[in-house]
Amino acid sequence: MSKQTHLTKELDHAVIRFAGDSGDGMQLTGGRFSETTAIIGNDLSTLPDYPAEIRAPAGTLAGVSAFQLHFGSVDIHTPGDRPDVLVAMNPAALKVHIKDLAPGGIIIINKNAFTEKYLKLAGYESNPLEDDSLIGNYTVYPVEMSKLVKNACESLDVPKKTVERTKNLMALGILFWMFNRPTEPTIRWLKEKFAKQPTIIEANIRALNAGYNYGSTTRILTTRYIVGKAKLPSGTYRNIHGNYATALGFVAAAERSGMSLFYGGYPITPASEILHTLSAWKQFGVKTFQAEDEIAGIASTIGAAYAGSLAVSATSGPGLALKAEALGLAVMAEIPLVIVNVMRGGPSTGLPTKMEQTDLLQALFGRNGEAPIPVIAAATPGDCFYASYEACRIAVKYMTPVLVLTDGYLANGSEPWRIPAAEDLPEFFPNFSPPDTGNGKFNPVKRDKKTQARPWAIPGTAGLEHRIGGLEKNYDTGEVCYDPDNHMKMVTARADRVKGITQDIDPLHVYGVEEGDLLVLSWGSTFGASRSAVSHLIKEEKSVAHAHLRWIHPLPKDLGDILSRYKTILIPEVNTGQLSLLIRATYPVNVKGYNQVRARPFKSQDIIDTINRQLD
Amino acid sequence: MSKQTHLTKELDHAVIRFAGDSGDGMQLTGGRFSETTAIIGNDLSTLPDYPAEIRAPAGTLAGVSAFQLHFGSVDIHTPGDRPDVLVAMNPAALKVHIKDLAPGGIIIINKNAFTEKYLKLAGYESNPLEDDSLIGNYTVYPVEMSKLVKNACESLDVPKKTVERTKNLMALGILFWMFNRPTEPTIRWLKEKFAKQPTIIEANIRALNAGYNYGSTTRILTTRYIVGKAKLPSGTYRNIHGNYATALGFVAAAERSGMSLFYGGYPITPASEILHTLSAWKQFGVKTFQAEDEIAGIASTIGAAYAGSLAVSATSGPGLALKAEALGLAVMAEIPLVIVNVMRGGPSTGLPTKMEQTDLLQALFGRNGEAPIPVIAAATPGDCFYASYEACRIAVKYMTPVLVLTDGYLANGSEPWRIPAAEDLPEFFPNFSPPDTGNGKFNPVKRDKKTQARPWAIPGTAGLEHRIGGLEKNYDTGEVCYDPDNHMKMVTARADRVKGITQDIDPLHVYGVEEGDLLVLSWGSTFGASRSAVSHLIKEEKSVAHAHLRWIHPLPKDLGDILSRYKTILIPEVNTGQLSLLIRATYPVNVKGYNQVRARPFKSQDIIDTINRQLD
Amino acid sequence: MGDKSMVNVKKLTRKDFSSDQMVRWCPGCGDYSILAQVQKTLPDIGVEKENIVFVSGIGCSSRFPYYMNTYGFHTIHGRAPAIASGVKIANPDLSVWIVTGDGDGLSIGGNHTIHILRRNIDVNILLFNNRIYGLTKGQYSPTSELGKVSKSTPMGSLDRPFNPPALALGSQATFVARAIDVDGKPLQSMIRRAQEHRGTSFLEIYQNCLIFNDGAYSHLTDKKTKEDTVLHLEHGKPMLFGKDKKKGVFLSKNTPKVVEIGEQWSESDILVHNEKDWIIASILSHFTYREDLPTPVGVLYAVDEPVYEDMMVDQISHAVSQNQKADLNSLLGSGDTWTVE
Amino acid sequence: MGDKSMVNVKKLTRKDFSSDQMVRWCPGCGDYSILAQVQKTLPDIGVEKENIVFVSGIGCSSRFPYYMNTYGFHTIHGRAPAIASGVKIANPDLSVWIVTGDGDGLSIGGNHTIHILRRNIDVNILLFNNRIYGLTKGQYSPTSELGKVSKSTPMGSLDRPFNPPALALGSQATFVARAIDVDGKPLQSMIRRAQEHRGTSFLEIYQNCLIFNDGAYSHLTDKKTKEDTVLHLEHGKPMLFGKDKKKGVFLSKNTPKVVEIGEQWSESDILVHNEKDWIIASILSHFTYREDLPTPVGVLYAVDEPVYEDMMVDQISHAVSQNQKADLNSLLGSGDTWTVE
Ligand SMILES: Cc1ncc(C[n+]2csc(CCOP(=O)(O)OP(=O)(O)O)c2C)c(N)n1
Ligand SMILES: Cc1ncc(C[n+]2csc(CCOP(=O)(O)OP(=O)(O)O)c2C)c(N)n1
Ligand code: SF4
Ligand code: SF4
Ligand SMILES: [Mg+2]
Ligand SMILES: [Mg+2]
Repeated sequence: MSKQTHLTKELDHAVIRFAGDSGDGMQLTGGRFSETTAIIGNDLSTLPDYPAEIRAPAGTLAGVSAFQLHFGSVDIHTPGDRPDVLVAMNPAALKVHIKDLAPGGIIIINKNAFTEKYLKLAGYESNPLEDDSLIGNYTVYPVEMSKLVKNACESLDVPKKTVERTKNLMALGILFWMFNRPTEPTIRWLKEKFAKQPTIIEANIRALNAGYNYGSTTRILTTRYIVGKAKLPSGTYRNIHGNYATALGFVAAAERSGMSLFYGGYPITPASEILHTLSAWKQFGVKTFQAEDEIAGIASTIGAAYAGSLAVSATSGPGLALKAEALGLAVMAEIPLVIVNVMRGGPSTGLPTKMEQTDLLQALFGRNGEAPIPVIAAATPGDCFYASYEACRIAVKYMTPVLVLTDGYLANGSEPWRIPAAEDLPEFFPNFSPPDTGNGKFNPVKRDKKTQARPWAIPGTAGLEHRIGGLEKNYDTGEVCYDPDNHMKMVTARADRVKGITQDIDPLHVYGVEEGDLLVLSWGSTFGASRSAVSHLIKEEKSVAHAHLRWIHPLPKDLGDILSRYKTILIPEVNTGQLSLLIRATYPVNVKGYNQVRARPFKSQDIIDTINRQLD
Repeated sequence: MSKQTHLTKELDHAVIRFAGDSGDGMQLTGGRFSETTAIIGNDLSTLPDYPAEIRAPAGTLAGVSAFQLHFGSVDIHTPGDRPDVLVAMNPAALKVHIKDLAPGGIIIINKNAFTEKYLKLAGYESNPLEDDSLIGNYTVYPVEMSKLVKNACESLDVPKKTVERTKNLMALGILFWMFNRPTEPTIRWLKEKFAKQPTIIEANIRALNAGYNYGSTTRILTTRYIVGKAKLPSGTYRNIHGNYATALGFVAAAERSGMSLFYGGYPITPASEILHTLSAWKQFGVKTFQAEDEIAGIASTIGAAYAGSLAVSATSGPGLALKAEALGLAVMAEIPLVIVNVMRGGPSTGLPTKMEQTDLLQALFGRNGEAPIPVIAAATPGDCFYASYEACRIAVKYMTPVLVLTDGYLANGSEPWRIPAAEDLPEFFPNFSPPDTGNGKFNPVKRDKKTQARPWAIPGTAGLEHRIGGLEKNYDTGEVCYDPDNHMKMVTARADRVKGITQDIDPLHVYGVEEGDLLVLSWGSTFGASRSAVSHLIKEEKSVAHAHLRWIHPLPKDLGDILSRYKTILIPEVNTGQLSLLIRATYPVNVKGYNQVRARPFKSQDIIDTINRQLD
Repeated sequence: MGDKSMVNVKKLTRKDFSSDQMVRWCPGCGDYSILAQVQKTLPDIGVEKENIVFVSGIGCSSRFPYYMNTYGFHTIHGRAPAIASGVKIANPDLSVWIVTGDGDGLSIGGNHTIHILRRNIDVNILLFNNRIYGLTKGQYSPTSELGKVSKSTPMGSLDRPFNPPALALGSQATFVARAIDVDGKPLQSMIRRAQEHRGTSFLEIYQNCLIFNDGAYSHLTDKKTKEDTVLHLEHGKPMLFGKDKKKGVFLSKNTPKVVEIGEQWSESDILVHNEKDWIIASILSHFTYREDLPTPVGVLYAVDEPVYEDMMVDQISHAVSQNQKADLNSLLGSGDTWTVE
Repeated sequence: MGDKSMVNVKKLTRKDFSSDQMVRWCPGCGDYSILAQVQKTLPDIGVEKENIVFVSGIGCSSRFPYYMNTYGFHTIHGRAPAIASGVKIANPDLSVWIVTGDGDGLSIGGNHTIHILRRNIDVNILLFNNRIYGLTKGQYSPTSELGKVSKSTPMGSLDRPFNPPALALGSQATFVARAIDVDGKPLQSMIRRAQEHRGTSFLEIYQNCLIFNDGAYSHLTDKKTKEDTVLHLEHGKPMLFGKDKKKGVFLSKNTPKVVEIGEQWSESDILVHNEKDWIIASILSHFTYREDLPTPVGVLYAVDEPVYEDMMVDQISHAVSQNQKADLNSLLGSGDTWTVE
């Protein structure tokens, strides 16, 4: 059979979702598809979605793990509203995900998993491959994946279990064929990953090829899709995940500032990969300290910063709550450090593997006393790099702790990322005080005129011996002081120093009409869906615009002015209205909140609908 | 000499301040004056002010401890703006406190302490009793207290040190004479307190009498003051401190609801007395558990509540920060408990023995995820009783954690308190589920229609075995559930249950004009200064009013309506504008914040001036 | 447990203790076997199931309460001992069990663990020690061996591990025992002993995490080696182990070593176990991680000491008996009062 | 301490280590005497004062850093060990000292204390044990004796106290010692030993709080009794004490008891101290709170074990040497990349 027997269709963009058991390797499959897609020049955005359990019993609804990917030749800002193609490795995966599929979408199924046992576990009364629940509504391709990989690996000396496990590569091969993607990068990757297990490599390659060939040699799949290169700005790109980008931002900040990087933290989903990533970069002198808990995590970070390191930590909601008291100490003692909070579904343990934007007010106010801390939020997986980098720069320049907000979606999601040159990253330097050989008494609070930062007098520097702590201190001398007027002065000084950071913040960029009916004001990962929605409506010539906040404390200087130019400010948030509260309290504008707390990112269609409702 | 040689002056109210070394017993002296003053029927308000150190070296500025008392025949709402009489037991005390004295005020001084050494320690270059710094500006009475008590106790077999220590009783005696107060209650108290040390009793009584006689027999003090009884509502009264009142409120709630009281907490200034007080009430079956830290404090409280106790805890700012994560669990698992936060100066360790109102936003938002918790704030020392009582009632009725905010001033301050009859306190009962002997599966989330409270199914009840936890749960079954729509439903349900408490909240009371130019909106201990200020201006026929918020979350239903009737809403807070932020974000009204963070309560004059500036 | 609950209990079976929740551990996880042993043992302890409470923190192990048809509370990371303390003090009649992991109970929850041991509150701690963080996917834990290669320590961990029995003994524990997940009978008997002990019982259970730390205890569970590596402790009995019990522990100047019973050494040279001897327990605790010594399993230490909640109940009864007429109105009106007409 | 700081130090005096801050403890507090001994000892340890950091938590004792003319950080309650860990790991050349109290270090900070001991980070912990909460005005602490009447326990406390050396040993400590506030010379020598030890040094200092717990150690400091109650430990020497050293510690079947040297017992029967023997140290730790045994003072235990930050430095050097060309641009551009023109 020749290639011509298949139809070829060109697409702007497509959304695919891989779903299967936790043990089926769906995250890996999605990851490989993403990498390949990135390399061939599509723009893309991904959304992994896995259960809180490590490996719930096979075949159960609770055990389903999924990975969604949106890619295109056009600008991609979100992982996609609904999949066009669903890969379902078992009945449970089909059951959980079918409802999200676009009408008429394609379903690729591992037919061998549709046994009576698994159907029952998934709660199917009859086999959907046999009854009429799918037919007509979707294009279904049942593939005997388990059987086909068994055939492919027949001659190989590998255990049955291993063979069975390669079926995800089979599925990947089918999709590669379907979307015209090369298999080589994956083959290369397999060879690296399993360098010491050649038979494993071989089995996986065979499964991958079996899948690809299944597409090309059978007539079952009728259509191939072409998704052209995206028109990205020129440069060298890589596909980057949010947590990796965060870690990279820290190392970059350390390298650029000539400081030594210290990470002190405690593992917590979905932030742990930041620790994992940094712990593998010892060649950059990175010191990672896995503490006994989050309190020790931030405490060690405070200690390392006090001693002159670029000190950072990462955690998620419950961990940030535990760090609250120590963050207050960092404020009081004016310790430069950066804490990343990868937000997840709450409250309490909540939905630990899902995303949410519900920690904004905690970040702003979750401490005793008046304890202002700058807060920056990353917009996309790649922006995690710049947010963590900028947080380091501000922390060191203003001698203050800084909080970076990302979330589970940004952390695990990925996008093509234009690799910056180290030289293009803004330089900065720690303001270490030089040794003092005279015998004058060192003043630990002699502040920088412009930034109001205290000098960073690190232990080991002769002549600068001094004492700091968590008690209120005299404005002029830094000594412990309980005087009421001095306290007021210090409360104001701490607030002003943080407000002063506005001098370092880029003015807000407005996308769309300069004044008009409605401005969507987003923060954090809501960026993508908001930008997609607004760009869609701009094409329809609606009077709308989009502005995105990276710094939430302090707010950019020009924000009030910009907000005043629109009749309505729409703030979409995956919380009950936390930024809305802040904006309402700060500016006399007409704020409408669009709030959905479903522990997953917005669909851009939802935002489009909401804007349209507002404009009516 | 007969009484007639002294002038007698009638006063509406007077403010006195005792100041001396930490070891001089100023808190005790002030306390005795307050109790006596209460008993004879004045209204009063007190403000103890002691250093963070236990006993800083004698004679130093850091070691000065003070106690201020405002009493009168009129309504007293604050401890007074500036003292009319200052008792200064040493130069340091004079130095620290002279600047607050009302012009022309009276200073009573222990002349014997004005030695060269102590003058130097206090930083006096010349003796203020000899130079002209005081003369003319104040009425100064230098009394040789140390010498006089030595004389008085000459024949007694007590160590010199003990005699010297009685000089506070001497000062007290002078003030008792000056303000026409009986010495008997103090004598009675001394006899009880030192029951086992008769010579100590005797020495102190002699010192007290020596002071009283000093007034009556010398001509040095020229004027006696009469402050008549206050026109308080009829009833039996006692003088009550805030922390004691809080503890009493808890026991009352336990007794009235027939529950057993559990307190789990960790000592922290200025909340520790709540633990101390409760630990002495074992006859009421009160169980107090001094935990290893604040986290274990709230954790044990959660455990006790889960097991069916009326479970409470108290802490201060840094401790509340530590409890944040566990409070989230209490929200998620719907555990009824009450946490009191006695606010102190922050951030971090801050000014641990001073007051502040800076934890409001922490109380509202200091947790991960959307974790709404009702927040009530006490207005006066006596109101701490009702606030803690009401918090218990709401916690149990709505199956929710409740936060009570008080502060260091309320905690240590006191006022006359009309003793309620137990029978008049609102009754309430825990909604314990009865045993289930049938074999139906128990549903732990079958909610009360009116309150949306889940049933309280306590361990030990047959047939109700069930599991709860910190993961998101199914709205209908209570089982662990990660479904997006269910999560949204639960987030909303948790918020609505707290909002529903408005049905249980008294409507807001407005004092002053029903609509007009300006409404002062206060919360917490700002009540007193606000009420004084507004009542003063009402007398001047200004168009002003005062409303006080006890519940801050949820806000009372009629608040928006009331606020809309005034041109300006003035919110005085000992923070940088936390309630202001909330009100601005919630109601479209013109909010002006009056914010002073001096770690001490407002003076009513400051509020008067601020109102006047607004009205201009 | 109060005596009260010991009477009038109808005989339950293992099934009565299984909840209707789907067990979500990885197939083959050691937690399954511990669950089975607990469910098998509980019918025999003479406590109605409504009087049993399982409290856990966070971790794979901490999912345990969901699978028990008793009262269960899956709380937050590390805080189970403090929450359980509140439960037990509030209602001393309950049988309170803590299920925790090496991360939950010894890392973030270390302080609560040592403090509950010191207080001797009558609860039973089951510490599932798999020497790894399971739920967060494989970081090293405070019981991972030095040099452990894990997700967070690609070049090997740098901290010396805790020795859980030694830590417990150092925290004034009154009951310290150890068992192995797959050794059903000894595990059952340790569960029973833990329940019987009045005061805090600390039972360390070696548990295999086959996903992130498979084989951590294979030398103790492998048929080929286990007789030579596991020392089953029995009170009053010499510490013999090995095939045909031909090896024994000998104390030479306070230093333990293994000897072979035969010509040079006889049974009478072998150290006799005494559960009540703190020093023997300390010595045994130091066998952990030692390759030249067997791993003790069973009760290392068990003594009677005052129990926290007993004393609290006593204080309250005493206070109540001294203040028969303690009523709310008199408390409200205590101290100096005055009346305004 | 790295070797680096051992050279080229000009001789400082006690005064060089006194800051200009007014000392604010109660007159007569045991903390004064500890401060004096530390200030007297530091000039001799061969470290420049700019390389010395005192980190403390919260409590009366934790005010200590204010009075030292070195670097000082008065942090938050209980967290000093974790903060100090960060300081030391960030800069292993510093001499890092933790000053903490029985509440700060064993109650709220207990977890950080046991974890730093396990990690063996080279810092020196001075635990001022006054068996009370001083700064918060007199609640009982985790080292207060059972039945302690205090502000929060008017009828007596219900929890059995920690035994700090036993807890430290149970936490894998590598150096455990004890001293008494008013016994200047032994205290100085323990400060020196703590500094010399590589790894975490745990020095418990009995300290009198004359306001809230006066006389807690009077039997150990009172001239009339102290010879009979204090056992000064010396490595390699028999454990003798009492007037004329006529009493000694004898181990009878692992059970320590006091015997009189004379007819029945001779010096050779007496247990010889061995700092490197964990079992002896454990036995000694159990003398605490025992009225029939003397209170050991001096070094109970001191062994060399791998030091956390040493290993970290090694790992980094190794990684650096393996990746000579590790530069930021290549890291930024690592992995699969593609170019858009
Ligand atoms: C406050 C907080 N920090 C961190 C976490 C993430 N976390 C969950 S379980 C766990 C460790 C689990 O290890 P262990 O207790 O040994 O249990 P296992 O899964 O091995 O049974 C961690 C770090 C969390 N849930 N909460
Ligand atoms: C988070 C927090 N909880 C509680 C406190 C209150 N607090 C300060 S010091 C202290 C205990 C001090 O006892 P200890 O450590 O023994 O020191 P000492 O004063 O006896 O030297 C407590 C409970 C605090 N400052 N911070
Ligand atoms: S990850 Fe390990 S401990 Fe957790 S369930 Fe799986 S096998 Fe068990
Ligand atoms: S309270 Fe006690 S420990 Fe604190 S300074 Fe005074 S005497 Fe020392
Ligand atoms: Mg584990
Ligand atoms: Mg203490």
